[in-house]
Amino acid sequence: MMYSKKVMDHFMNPRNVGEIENASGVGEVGNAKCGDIMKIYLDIEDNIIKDVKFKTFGCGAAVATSSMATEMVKGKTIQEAMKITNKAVMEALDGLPPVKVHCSVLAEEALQAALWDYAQKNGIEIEGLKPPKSGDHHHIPENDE
Amino acid sequence: MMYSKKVMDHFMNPRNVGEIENASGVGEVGNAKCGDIMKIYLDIEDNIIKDVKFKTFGCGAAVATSSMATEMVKGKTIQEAMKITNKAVMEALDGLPPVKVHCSVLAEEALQAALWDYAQKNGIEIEGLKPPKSGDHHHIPENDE
Amino acid sequence: MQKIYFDNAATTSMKKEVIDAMMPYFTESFGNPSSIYEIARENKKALDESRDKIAKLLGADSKEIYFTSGGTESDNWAIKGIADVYKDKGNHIITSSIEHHAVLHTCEYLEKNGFEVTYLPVDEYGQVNPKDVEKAIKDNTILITIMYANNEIGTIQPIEEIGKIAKEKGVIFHTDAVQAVGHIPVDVKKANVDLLSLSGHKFHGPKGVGALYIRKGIKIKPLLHGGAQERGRRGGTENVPGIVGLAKALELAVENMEENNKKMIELRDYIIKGVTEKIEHVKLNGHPTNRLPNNINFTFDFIEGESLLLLLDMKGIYASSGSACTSGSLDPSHVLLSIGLPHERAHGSLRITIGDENTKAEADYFLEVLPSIVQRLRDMSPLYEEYKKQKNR
Amino acid sequence: MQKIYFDNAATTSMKKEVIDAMMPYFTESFGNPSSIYEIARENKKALDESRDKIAKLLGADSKEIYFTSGGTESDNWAIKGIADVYKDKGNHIITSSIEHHAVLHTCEYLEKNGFEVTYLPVDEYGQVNPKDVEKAIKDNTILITIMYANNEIGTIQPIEEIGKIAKEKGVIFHTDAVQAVGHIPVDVKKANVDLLSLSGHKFHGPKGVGALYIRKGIKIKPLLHGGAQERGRRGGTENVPGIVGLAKALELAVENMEENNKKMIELRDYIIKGVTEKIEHVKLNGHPTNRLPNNINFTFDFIEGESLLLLLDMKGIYASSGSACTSGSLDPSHVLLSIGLPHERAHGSLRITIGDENTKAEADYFLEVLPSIVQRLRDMSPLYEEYKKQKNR
Ligand SMILES: Cc1ncc(COP(=O)(O)O)c(C=O)c1O
Ligand SMILES: Cc1ncc(COP(=O)(O)O)c(C=O)c1O
Repeated sequence: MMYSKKVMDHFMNPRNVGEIENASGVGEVGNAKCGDIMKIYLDIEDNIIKDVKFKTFGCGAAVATSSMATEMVKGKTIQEAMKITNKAVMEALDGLPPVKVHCSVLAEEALQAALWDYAQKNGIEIEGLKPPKSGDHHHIPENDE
Repeated sequence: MMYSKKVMDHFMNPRNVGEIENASGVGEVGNAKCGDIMKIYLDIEDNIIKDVKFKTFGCGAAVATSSMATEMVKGKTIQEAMKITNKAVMEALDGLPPVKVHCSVLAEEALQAALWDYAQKNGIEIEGLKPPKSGDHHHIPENDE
Repeated sequence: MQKIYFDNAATTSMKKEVIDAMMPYFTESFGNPSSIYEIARENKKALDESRDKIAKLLGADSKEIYFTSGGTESDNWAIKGIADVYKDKGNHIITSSIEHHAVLHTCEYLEKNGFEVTYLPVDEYGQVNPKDVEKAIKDNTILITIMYANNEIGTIQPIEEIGKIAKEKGVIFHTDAVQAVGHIPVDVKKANVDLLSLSGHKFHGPKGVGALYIRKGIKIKPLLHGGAQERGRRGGTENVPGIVGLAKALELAVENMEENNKKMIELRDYIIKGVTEKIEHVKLNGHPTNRLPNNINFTFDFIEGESLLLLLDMKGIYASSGSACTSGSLDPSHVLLSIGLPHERAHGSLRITIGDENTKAEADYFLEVLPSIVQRLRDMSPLYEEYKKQKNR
Repeated sequence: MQKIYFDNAATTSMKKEVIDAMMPYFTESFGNPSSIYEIARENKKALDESRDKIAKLLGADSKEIYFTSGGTESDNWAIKGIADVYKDKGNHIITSSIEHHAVLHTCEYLEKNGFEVTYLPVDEYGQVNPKDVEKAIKDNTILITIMYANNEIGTIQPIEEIGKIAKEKGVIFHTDAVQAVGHIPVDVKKANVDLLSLSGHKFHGPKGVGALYIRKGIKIKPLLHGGAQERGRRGGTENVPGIVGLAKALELAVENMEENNKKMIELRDYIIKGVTEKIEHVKLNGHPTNRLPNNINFTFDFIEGESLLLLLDMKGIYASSGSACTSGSLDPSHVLLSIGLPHERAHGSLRITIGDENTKAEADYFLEVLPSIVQRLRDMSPLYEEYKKQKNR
């Protein structure tokens, strides 16, 4: 497996690692059994994501997608953040090896889980946001044979 | 497969190649189907093998065993010649590869066939001499598995 | 004494460029391509590039090339792997009577395990008739395996036509192209094949490495179960140096094919002409024109092949024979028998397979020494004696 | 930056002496050992000598050594070849849950084809209990296949004892000794084994070449049908350079084993001590003493293996992990799960496998950089965060 330079940069120098005390929303997805857990903290004010932090247990791609996803939402409105898909994260990282695509899905899910938490806490509804799935998050790349 | 030096010498410089006109006895064994034919000519006088010649169609070992067998009987009495076994021919050649042992058997058989021919022509009986076998002379080396 | 290597169908010498290409992967860059760290990535890259290169040279896609340990493994895998997948659909396999033992013995093994195999005959030149293939196809036929070119007599089969028939009838088609790849143009798409075997050491590459082309969409069971290498289809730590050598050798072979073949066909025909002019009672085996550029196969009446080889060896000439005596078996070459030679004539065959390094001077030397060697053996042969007597009658 | 290769269980670098031994067979002496002429005879001789050498080093007879393309082929051949011969006598096979995939996936394949396989559990150190083997044997048991030493955690199995039981019960016993041969003393007679797999690239020999020891008298079907090579049991033109390299590498490994192992065990234990002293929440996997001299396997809690490997790679250190992420599969190492590690801890494993070329200075560098790398990943880990919160409560 080979990672792009962007992935390696975000893995080696991950942006936004950490926690936010009393965060507006926190989302955690994945499970240790599968080898990756992502936890995203959001600080939201006036519909704007003012700050974002993450903690990740996982492989290089898991760390890099967490880092990239948090970079991409920082300073954005909730609606803008909702538009950030796993594909966008992957593209911003110049791609991921096929077996690692699920990491970008995880990043999208972690972000949406944090937004869901924020919405729940504040009794608001965010258009297009669904409650976080639980359980197995893995999307096994299909075998083309 | 590797031949001994002796085998190679008798193959490269075969002794007694040729025919004997009006031979006392001629024996031919083997068949072209199996890839070797040996024909031995004997000139017998007063119970002594005064001359011997051979012609062989066959592999290196077939030629070498013909050459060695003819050398071994030359000048011998019929009774002495009867004692020359394929094992003796092989030993005189410093051995043969296992798949080539049948060539030495062929040489013994060719010799005995020539003696048989001589005995038939002269209405005598040679002790221990059996009529030549016809058909497949091959002795397949046993697989030890 | 000069040494003349005339047995290039058995194996070839490795080109210097091939050894040079392999060397770095023996030493500095030795990692296991499945690992993730730097030196392993270099290895992975070499592996990918080699696969791309071979794919391109065969008109295939990279994902269709699977590395193996040689022609025998490729043949076994193709045949058993397809039989295993389709055994519930059908149990009939079509092949020819002149295949290499890697194919024939695999088919015989399957016969003992519930499969039915049709061994198609060949004509006097060793060619399979595509019409025979068509006629042999039944409802339960799951595989056709016919070699691209024969290793003994050099005859090239009508692979495209057979492939077209297989396609029309929806039967999977494998070809053992071990003697063809690197020697004549081979394009998997044009040839209409689903699977194709090749082996490195037949075109100046390393021994112990080959490949199987498996067309996209073809289902096959692994032969070597194990790690996830080769897209999960063939386990085993990849032989990176060998694979790099394989790709380099094929690249060189294809690049120089036109030029080499022009030269080799000239030399081949020069030898054929020389031998048939100088020696009586000789017959060229295989197709007169539709044959591999490197292949010459003669039958010399009244003499036996191994003796001939030994005497040539003494003159520094290395060749091969279909004689039973050279193989340790009782029967001479099944290929020569299949083209209709009687046993005694099959025993007297001589195969000369030239390489791009052989010269006209070598051919001349061979043509100079051969007649007396043949004569010497004939003078020793009871068959020749008989022939002369009958003629003089 | 210095480069430290700590992944010798994945593959090894080739020794210069091994390459030197192989070189002549790439160039001048390239003939096909099955031919009869001079250069082929040289090749045949090299082949015979290599076979003799390997046989002697394993306490076997030359006729019991069969060359293959590596560990995977040897394992597949042993298991399928025995199953094929004895399928009418019985269909039960006993193996362990921590075998290499070359064994496990072969057994799983046979399960799909009418065989019954018992996967014996192992204890927390990864050892099979010989009593479990004995209990598992049934009337229809035809084969026991238990590895000599494990490739991930280095645990050495009680092979002699298992072999004794197999012998008493009249069941054929195969051992995958790919990680043992060339690393610890292996004698086929003492070990009471009927079949034994080995692979060249695990002891500084070439990739793509291995061997299968088959005790005299054991019946086995070929896996690669073809020519009469390897006494008719394994077709394919012999990889002479590879085989010569294999023999040379084993010779060197055995000659220097005592000395190398003394040094390596010292280094191994130095690293184990250093890591466990410097880092909290770390566990040594595998047997504390009954392990391969080259093997170290840790679990670091709260972190994931691939990340750890990448950061070590950035420091020039090449190691391996049982993390699922490094294999592209979903589950972490079946070996680590079998010894009872929960999934999340199995994901956090690091395997260091040293070679005779590694130095104490390299170990010191590793011990210097590892703690901060582990700490860095823990600081990023939500599991560690949770742990700390719980502890502070
Ligand atoms: C225990 C064990 N068995 C089998 C194999 C397979 O060997 P190879 O990669 O040479 O096919 C390996 C190594 O990959 C191994 O460690
Ligand atoms: C036509 C053909 N098929 C298969 C093979 C087997 O190839 P290998 O010896 O590389 O296993 C050979 C050569 O021996 C061959 O000539």
